[in-house]
Order: sequence, then C-alpha cells, then structure tokens
Amino acid sequence: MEGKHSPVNKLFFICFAWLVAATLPFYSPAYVLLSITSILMYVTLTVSWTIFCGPTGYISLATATFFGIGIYCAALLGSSLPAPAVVLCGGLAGLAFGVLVGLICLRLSGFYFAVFTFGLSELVRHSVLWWEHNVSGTVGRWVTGTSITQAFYSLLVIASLSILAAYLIRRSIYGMALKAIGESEEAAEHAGINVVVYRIAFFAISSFFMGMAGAAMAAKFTYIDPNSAFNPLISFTPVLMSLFGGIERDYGPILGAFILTFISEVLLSRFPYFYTLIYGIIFVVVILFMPRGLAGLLGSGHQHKFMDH
Amino acid sequence: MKLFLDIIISGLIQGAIYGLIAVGLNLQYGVARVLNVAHGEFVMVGAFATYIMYTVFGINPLLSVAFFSPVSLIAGFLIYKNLFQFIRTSSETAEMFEGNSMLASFGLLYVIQNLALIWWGTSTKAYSYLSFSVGFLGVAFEANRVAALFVGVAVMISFYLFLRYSILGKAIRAAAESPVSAQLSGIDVHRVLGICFGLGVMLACVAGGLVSMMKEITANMGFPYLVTALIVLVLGGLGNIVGSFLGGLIIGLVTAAVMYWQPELSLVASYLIFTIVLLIRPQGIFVRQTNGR
Amino acid sequence: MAFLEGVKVTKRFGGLAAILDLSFKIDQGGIIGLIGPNGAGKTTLLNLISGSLTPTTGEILFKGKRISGLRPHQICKKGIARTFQSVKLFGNITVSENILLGSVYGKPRGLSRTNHSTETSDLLKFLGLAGKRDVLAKDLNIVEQKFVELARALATKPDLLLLDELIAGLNPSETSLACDKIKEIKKKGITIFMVEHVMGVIMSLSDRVIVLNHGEKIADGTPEEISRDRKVIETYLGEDSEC
Amino acid sequence: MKKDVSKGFVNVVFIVLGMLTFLTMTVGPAAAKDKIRIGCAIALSGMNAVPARVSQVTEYKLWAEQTNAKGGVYVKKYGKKLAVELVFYDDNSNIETCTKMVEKLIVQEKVDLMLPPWGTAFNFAVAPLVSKYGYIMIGSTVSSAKWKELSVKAPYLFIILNQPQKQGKAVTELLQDVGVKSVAIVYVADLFGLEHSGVVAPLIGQTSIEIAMLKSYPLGADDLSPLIKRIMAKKVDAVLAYSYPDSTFLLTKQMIALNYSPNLLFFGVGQHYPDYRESFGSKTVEGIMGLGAWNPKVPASGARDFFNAYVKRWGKEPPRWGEASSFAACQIMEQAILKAGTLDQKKLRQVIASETFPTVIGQVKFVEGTNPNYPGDVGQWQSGEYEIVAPKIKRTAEPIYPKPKWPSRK
Repeated sequence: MEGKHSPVNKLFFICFAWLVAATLPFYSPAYVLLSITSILMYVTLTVSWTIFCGPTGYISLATATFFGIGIYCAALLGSSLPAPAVVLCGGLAGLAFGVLVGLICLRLSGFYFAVFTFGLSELVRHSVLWWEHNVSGTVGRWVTGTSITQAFYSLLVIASLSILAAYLIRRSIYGMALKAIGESEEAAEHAGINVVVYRIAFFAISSFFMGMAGAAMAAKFTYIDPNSAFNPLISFTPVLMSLFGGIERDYGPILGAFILTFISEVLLSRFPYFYTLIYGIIFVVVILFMPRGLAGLLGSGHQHKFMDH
Repeated sequence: MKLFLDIIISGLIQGAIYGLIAVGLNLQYGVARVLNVAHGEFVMVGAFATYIMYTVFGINPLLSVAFFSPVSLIAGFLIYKNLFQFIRTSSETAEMFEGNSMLASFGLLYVIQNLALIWWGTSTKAYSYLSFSVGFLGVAFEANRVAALFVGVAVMISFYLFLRYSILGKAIRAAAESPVSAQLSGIDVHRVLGICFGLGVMLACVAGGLVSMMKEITANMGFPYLVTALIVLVLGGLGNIVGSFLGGLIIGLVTAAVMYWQPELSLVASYLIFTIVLLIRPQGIFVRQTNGR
Repeated sequence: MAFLEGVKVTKRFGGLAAILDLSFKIDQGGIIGLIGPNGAGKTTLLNLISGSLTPTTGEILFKGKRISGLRPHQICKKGIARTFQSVKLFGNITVSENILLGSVYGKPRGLSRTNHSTETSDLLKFLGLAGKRDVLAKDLNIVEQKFVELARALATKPDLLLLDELIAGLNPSETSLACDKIKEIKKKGITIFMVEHVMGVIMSLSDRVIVLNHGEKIADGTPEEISRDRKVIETYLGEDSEC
Repeated sequence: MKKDVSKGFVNVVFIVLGMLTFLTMTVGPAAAKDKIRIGCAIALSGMNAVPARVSQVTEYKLWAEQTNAKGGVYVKKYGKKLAVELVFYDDNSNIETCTKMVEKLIVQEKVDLMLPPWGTAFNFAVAPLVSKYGYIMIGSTVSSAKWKELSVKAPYLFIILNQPQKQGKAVTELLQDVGVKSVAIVYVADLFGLEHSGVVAPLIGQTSIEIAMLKSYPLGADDLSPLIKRIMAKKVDAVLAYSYPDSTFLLTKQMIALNYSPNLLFFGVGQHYPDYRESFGSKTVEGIMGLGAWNPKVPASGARDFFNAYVKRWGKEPPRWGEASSFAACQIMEQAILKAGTLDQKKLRQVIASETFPTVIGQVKFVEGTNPNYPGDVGQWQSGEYEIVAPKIKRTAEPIYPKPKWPSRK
C-alpha cells in the first residue's frame, strides 16, 4: 500500500544510511562518532523498549535494570572474554532476567505494571548494593575500557538488530497478537493466543537488547557502582523518547531517541545552566502542538495493515 | 513493648507524610488521569516556602502550611486549566491523554527543578521548630514530628469528610467513577478535575511544609518523594483515597521497623513489601477483588 | 462418549456457590440454549467451559478429554470458541485483523498465510462485514462489533461455539439476521451453546434448552417441554419480570 | 495518504542530516591564541547538582574571575598574558553523559585544560579518558582508597583531597587523644561511607577503644531516629557518622530533638557547610566535628583572601573542606603554566608531579598523584569557625571535649 516505488526507495535509503553509518569511523571527526554512539545507545534502548511496550501499551520502567545488568556483566567478564562475547553475555543476562521479571509481572497491567516494574528495578538496585557490600565486600568495580570505534560498532550492530527485530515483530502476526494482548488479555487468550508465553517472550526479547546495550556501553563508565549502573532515570528515558517521537510509527521511537539525545547534547553543552529548563519547555510545547509526537506531525494518521503485506 | 510503641509511632509519623503525598498523587492520577511526575517538586516548593516564611518572617510553619494550602490549590488549578485541560482536549483517546499528560508533567518537573536550582542552587537548609522531645508512655519522640503526625491525620480526616459529605466532594467522586456520566448530570468536569489536580498540589505542598520541619531542604529533595508516592499509590489501590493513606502508613511502619533491626535494608524492605503485596494482590491491598478479573 | 460433559461441577466464589453440583451432557450438533434468571450462573458456566474459570470441584470433559484446568488458549485450540456478554474486541486493530488473529491462533490446521487471509475474507463476507474490513474495530457500532466478535470466534474453527447474549440489544431486523446466521453456523456442523435472555429467540432456535437457577439445573429438554415445565414457570414468574 | 507517508519520511531524512551537520560544526580554536580555554563537565542538574555547584563550580568561577582581573595567566610560549575562559558542560548527574561531555570538550571544543567532574565515581570514570587524551586533571572531590589501582590507568590524574587512609588514622588518633572509651560508627551505604568506615573501623579496633556499634543506613532515609535511639542505648562516648549532607542534617536535627548529645559527634560531609552552622546556630553546632577541614586560619598564603573574595562574590561563606582545594587546583594549574611556559600537557604534568605549589590549602606537593599534606583531616565548630583539630600538628585550635550539650530551647 505504500505505493509501487516507495518500499524500494525506502530500502535503498536504509541501506545507504547504514553504509554511511558503518563507514563513519573512517572519515568522521571523533566527536561525531561519540555523539552517534550515544545516540545509538538511546535508539537501542528506546526501540527495544517499544518491542514489548509499543503494541501492548504496558509501560515498563525496568529498563535501568536490564541496562545495569549488562553493565555489570561487562564488569565481571570484561577482562576474561573478547568484547563480542561480553556483549552477548550481557544480552543473555538481560534475557534471563527479562524472563524472570516478565514472569513476576504476569498478573499486572496498566499503571500497576508501570509502577511495579519501577519498584522492582529499585529493589534490584538496592539488592545489588547490599550484595556488593556484604557479600563481595566492595562497592565499585572496574570496567575494562574499549575504544570509541569498538563501542560504536558494537552499538551500531545492536541498534540495527533491535530496529530490525522491532520492525519484523511489528509487521508480523506476533506484533498484532501483542496489540491484542494489550487491548484485552482475556479476549486474546480466548482467541487462542498464549498470553503468558507471549508476554514473557517479548518482554525478554526487549530486555535482551537492553542488556547488550548495557554491556556495550559499560566501557564508558570505567568505574561502576550500583547507583550509577542502575540509574533510575534510564528507565524513564525510553518512555519519554518513544512518546516524544510518536509511538504509532516504526521510525517514531528512532526519531525520538535521535532528536532528544541530540537536543540534550546541544543544551548540555550550549546552555549548561538551563538544560532542564529548556528541555522541559520543549516537552510541554511538543505536547501542546504535536499531541501525536513528532512522527504524528510528519505524516497523517497512517495505520499498519498486516493484511496487505 | 516500648520498642514496639516506638516503631509504631515513628512509622506512623513518616507514613502520614507519605500518605499525604500519595493521596495527592491519587487525586491527580486516580481522578484527573494526570500522572504528575512533578508531584515531588511541589513537596520541595512547599518545603522552601515554609522555610522562607519561618526564617525571614518568623511565621509559625504550621500557620504557613495553612496559609499556603489555598495558594497552592489555586496554583494547581491554574496549571491544570492552562496546561492539562488543553492536552485533554487535543488528545483523541484516554490513553493518549495519559501519555501526553505524563510527558508534559515531565516537562513541568524539569522546569521546576531548574528554577529551584537557579534560586536555591547551592543551599542546603534547615531550621529548628518544636525541636525538643515529648515523652509518651516512656518513649521520646520529636515534637515537630508528632505535630506533623497530628496535622497529617487532621488533614486526612477533614479531607475524607470533605470528599464524603460536601457537594464538591461528591462531584469529585462522581467524576472519578465516570467522567461522562458526571458530565451528563450537569457537573463541570473540567472544573472538578482542575480542583482535583489543585488539591493534589495542595497536599504535596502541605506535606512539604511538614517535611521542612523534620528534614533538610534542598533543590533536589523532591524526586524521592515521587517514587515513594507512586509505590504507596499502587499499594493502596488506584482511586482509593483511604487506601493511599493506609498504604503510606504501611510503608512508613515497615521502614521504621527495619530501620531498627537492619537499617541498611530499610529501603530494600519497603520495595520488597511492595513487590510481594503486588504479587499477591495485583490491584493493591485495599481494592476489593472482583470475580474473574 | 458425550461431546461436552460436565461432571458434578461446582464453582464457589468465596463461600457462595455460583454453580452447584451441576452435571450435564451435550451431544454434537444442534443448538443448545441456556437460560435462567439473573445470577443463575449462566455466564459462570460459559466461563468454566471456556477456561476463564476453573471449577472448584468436578470436571468438564470435551470429546471425552478433561478440559477443566486447561488455560483458555489451550481450550480454544481444542475447538471451543466463545463470545462475551460485553463485547471484547481488539479495538485498535482493524476488523480483518481481529478475525485473522482468531484464524491464526485458533485450532491448528496447518494453513498457510494466504489460506488464513482467504478464510478471513470468507468470514467477513459471511457476516456482511466485507465493507468494513479496514475499519478499526473500535469505530464500529455495537451491532457490528458483536458480529466481528462472532467472526473472530468462528475464525478459530471451533467445534463448539459458546455465545453469551449475542442477541441482547439488537433490534428486530438485526435479531432475525443474527438468527439466520446462527442457523447457518449450525448447518456447518458447529455445535452452539448459547446463553440468551430473549426467550422467543431461544425457543425458536434451540433444539434443546437447559434451565439454571441458583447454579443448579432445574430443567432440561426440548423447548416445548421447557415451556410447560412447572418449575421453570415458577422460577420466572416468581423472580424475574424480564420475559 | 501515500504522499504523506513518503513526505514524512523525507522530512525525517532532512532532520537527521541537519542534525549531523550541526554535530560536525566545530567551534574550533581561534588562530591567534588569546585565551586559555578550560573545560569542565560537571553536574549542573540532576541529583548531584547541589554539591557540585557548592564544591566546585563557585570556586572555579571565582578563580577565573580573579585571574582575568589580573589580566590572565602569562604563557611564555605566546609571550603574553592569556585570559582564561571556563567552558562548563552539564553532565546531568549521569556518568555516561559525563564521559561523553568530557570527550566532547576535548575533541570538539579543543579546550586547553580540563577540570574534573564532581564525585569519586565520576572522577574515576573520566580519569582514564582524559589521560588517554593526555590532559591533566586535578580532582578535588575524590575520596577513595582505590585511586592506587587507577593511577596506572590514569597517570594524568592528581588527587588533591585528603584520602580515607590518612583521615582514618587522624580520626583514630584524635579519639585516643581526647580519651574516648567507646564509639558507635554509622555510615551511609554508598562508596563514600563504605570506604571510610572500612578504613576507620579496623584502625580503631587496634586501639583500646571499644566499637559498640557498626551499622550502615541507606542513602535517602527519611527518619533516622530508630538508629539514634539504638546508639543512645549503647551509651557511647563518641558517635562517628560517615554521612552525606542529607543525613548529616537529619541526624543533627533528630539528635537535638531527642536531646542526645554524645561527648564527641562527628559527621562525614555537610557539617562543614556554613549553611549547616546557620541552619542550627553557632551555639548548637559548637563542638561538632567532621571529616576533612580547611579554614581561613590555615598557614597558607592567600587563604584569608580566598575566604573574603568568596564571601564578596557569592554572598556567603565558602564551605570548609574540599572547596578550598577546588580553588587550589586552579592555582596549581596556573602556577604550572607559569613555570612550564606552555600549555603542553606533558610538560604541565611533569611540573605538577615534581614541583611544590603554594596554594590556599598550603604547600602542595603531589606524591604518587595524591596530596599527602592536606591542611586538615578533622574539623570542629568552635565559636562559629570550623577549626582544624586533627592531625595534631596542624591544629588551628585545641579540640573541645566533651562537646557542649545542646543549648536549651523553649
């Protein structure tokens, strides 16, 4: 339905953009690489968050937990394993924990789900703090550093994979099933959808990418403690970014992450004393004038239609 | 026995504060559907206002709390009228309004925080009011905390009576249950929801004023109160005003009790209680579960 | 072996029994009506059969196999579909997508994607919804929504279809349309177990009627038998003015 | 609809391209060197904003203004005085942002010098990075025994603040000196509290002083009266609380209200703020001790001047610990530039590592990257001034022991 040429054009553009990105380290100044790496991290977090939370409409505030677990994985394994293995381990740890959290949250939906996941991630933060203090006998840990280029490539791969996964899931029957679950778990169950398995599986998949992002970004932290690794603000970021970008489109969350990270960076460096003031005003203005987020402004209220693919 | 009394009373004191803040959030989210993440910032504003009134003008904190109540109510009402009502009309669905109003309140949070940093940036303040202990059955309590408990409970009781028996209170409850049918029965829903939001801000400011007697005051003191309020809100059940207050007391009691045995775990314990309660009763403690779902 | 069989089924909520020691047998084919005054336990019985609820004691067998204790999606895959008293559609996806979900996740038949799409289109046509296929389900009127829900249930290819007050709230012409459709569904070999308040419809459609009161079966027989049953008349005249 | 979709997509492409262009835009150093640009990515917003602004930002700004009032810093290489320009970035109290901002300052702003962020974890995160780019950094809010492990990764990091090991020793000696028999130690469950209590507890354990209690409490507790009541029950002479400003204020308030006044009361951070003294009154804080100390009476050139200038500039007194060392760090950089005659970081590092610098915190000579000669390890409020009472040789006043009881109130 996008017309005969449009999908091809899009594909061409995406390949082109990816190629430009992949070759970035060869010609771009170091700081662009730096900014893009950070943007890619937020893109990953936001897009992977939307894998589960987008279609179901359940707002998870446990992102910091999976991200932090990835970071801790890198801190524990960083010196003994090669970088890609560390990132994968971070992802798997995120996945495993995602299954656990998904299982615990099964009976919850809506606002209760949101606050519960937040409470859970605070519980994890305090528990790790307690564990590190009383069992490991330490609080801070060193993370083995990597170069910008390496961090950039791992995040490029992770971000691309998460975008691809989000796209495929969204366009598949699974995405539709998740939407159905978000609308009415009971009806979905009676239509033959295994709600338990779907909820856990897709929550875990999004945690997988968050864990990988954490492991890949860990090098940026150098020295971690539970308070910095499980920073509760990380949990809110994907929510803000995807709502800001517009959750109804594939590219909404990407756009939101891209633009908000970019705006932050500009404000943090150009208006350091008024960062949150301006940031806050931008939020309010965007909400007042673009209630559908940025993506809503850029195109009309187009809906995905599975039947036509 | 003394220990028991001690834990109960100090738990109740802290719990009453949490309860007040959570009830405020409950009015804003449970009734007006605005998940106001800037709620904690109003606690901070209330605390600073009370501090300034006391140190600059020598006004009794409890008096300034009484004075600030209507002021903050009006301020909250205006915020709703000028910001959230606009969002409500521009949003197509209830979910969209919830998402957008949360985003806007994040904006509010950022703006208030930055202004506070500009005004009070480097200050950590405290003042002494009723800073002596009172004995009760052989246990010593801080007078200002006991006063806070009395004020907190008094505010809650009058609030409850207001909701239950006044016409406006009935309108609020009607709007909470079904905005549409409330509108049909001739209630100006926007005005009622605006008042709910204003009342939420008021309760946060009152709690802030009380907190200022017991704690230090800084520009970034607000956020933790939001977190606690969210947890208490869920514990007590959305839309359940009494539940929120009781939920606050529970969290206060748990924290106080664990603070005696294993202080390091006091926060872990409150989160743990929250997690366990929600696992057993997914709709909060004080909500009657319906058949099926 | 009965098609659907309940053996001493009891369901309690707290201390109250919504269904008490209920045994029943239903054979394949035909339309079975389930009636009873408000609070008789009709919807509870549907919930027990479809897996929303598990019996406190007793068991339910479908094609000779125990289904009580299974989760709803498992029961759906075994060939039992249902509609809800208050419509539960997936409002933010289109009509055809609603039905497609039922088709894909219903009883497994090893169909390809195209077959599911064809099936969906057929059902849309069957229920006269072809023009609304790309409309969001929440934008339909309540009658259309009931039909979409019915289509979604049919899309799961059930052998047993549980209808919870499908007719309630329909005007006479819509009611007769719905009755025609139900008859057609019956012709396809699907057994229908329907709860209904509209007595005329039940009596004209059903091959057999079960009457519940306070969670117990007070009558069971053909519509003619039921309409002459003293107990039934007493129950309805004594407690309910609805008919 | 088709048109809208592709139009939206094109718009997105343009936005992204525009942003990339903006990112690549660089301010770049002016061709003729006329000023020294000093970068600092620090918490101007977020949860660390308050302490970061008190302990570093105000001091750095004061130094820059003073230096520019003198016409700047003479750099031999350019044969003239260069004005200094502080480039502050906000890190939003987020480590990931902080490292990004630091790197941006270095590679995009191409600043000449770097100033550190606030807090131990942030300094540790940033140190290897700035060292990689070969920038010196003098941390004034770093306090951790782990710096030794770090010095390998970050040879360009200097720590000017006193460190737990030394302070623990000073505290222990002070306790022995005044004749404390028993002590209760409580600490905030965080890097800071854990490290300091981890050092001081074993040291006290080696003496005849009895440790009646050793407990931690969580960051952000709202009511510490249960803890205080437990301490009261132990009837100890001294209470050591390795606390952050929030719990320092809270503990003080609750101890006053509960009328618990141990013979020796010692806090971690926050008691050294003038805000603390003003909040409770000079009479009330009389005799309260705390970790780390500096005051205008220390034998250092310019200490009093710094104090006065700070009061004049900010309308309030400077806090009495690491704040002076933030200022001193700037003085050291200034002197190092004078001595090296260049902005070349390698040479600066050599100078800083080997020379001795007179500063507002006294003579600073770095040994293995840290400053062993901090003016005070323990301070005590006495008649409105935060006197240094340990180590013994650096005392600006004799310690008051026992601490006076709380003044009576209505």
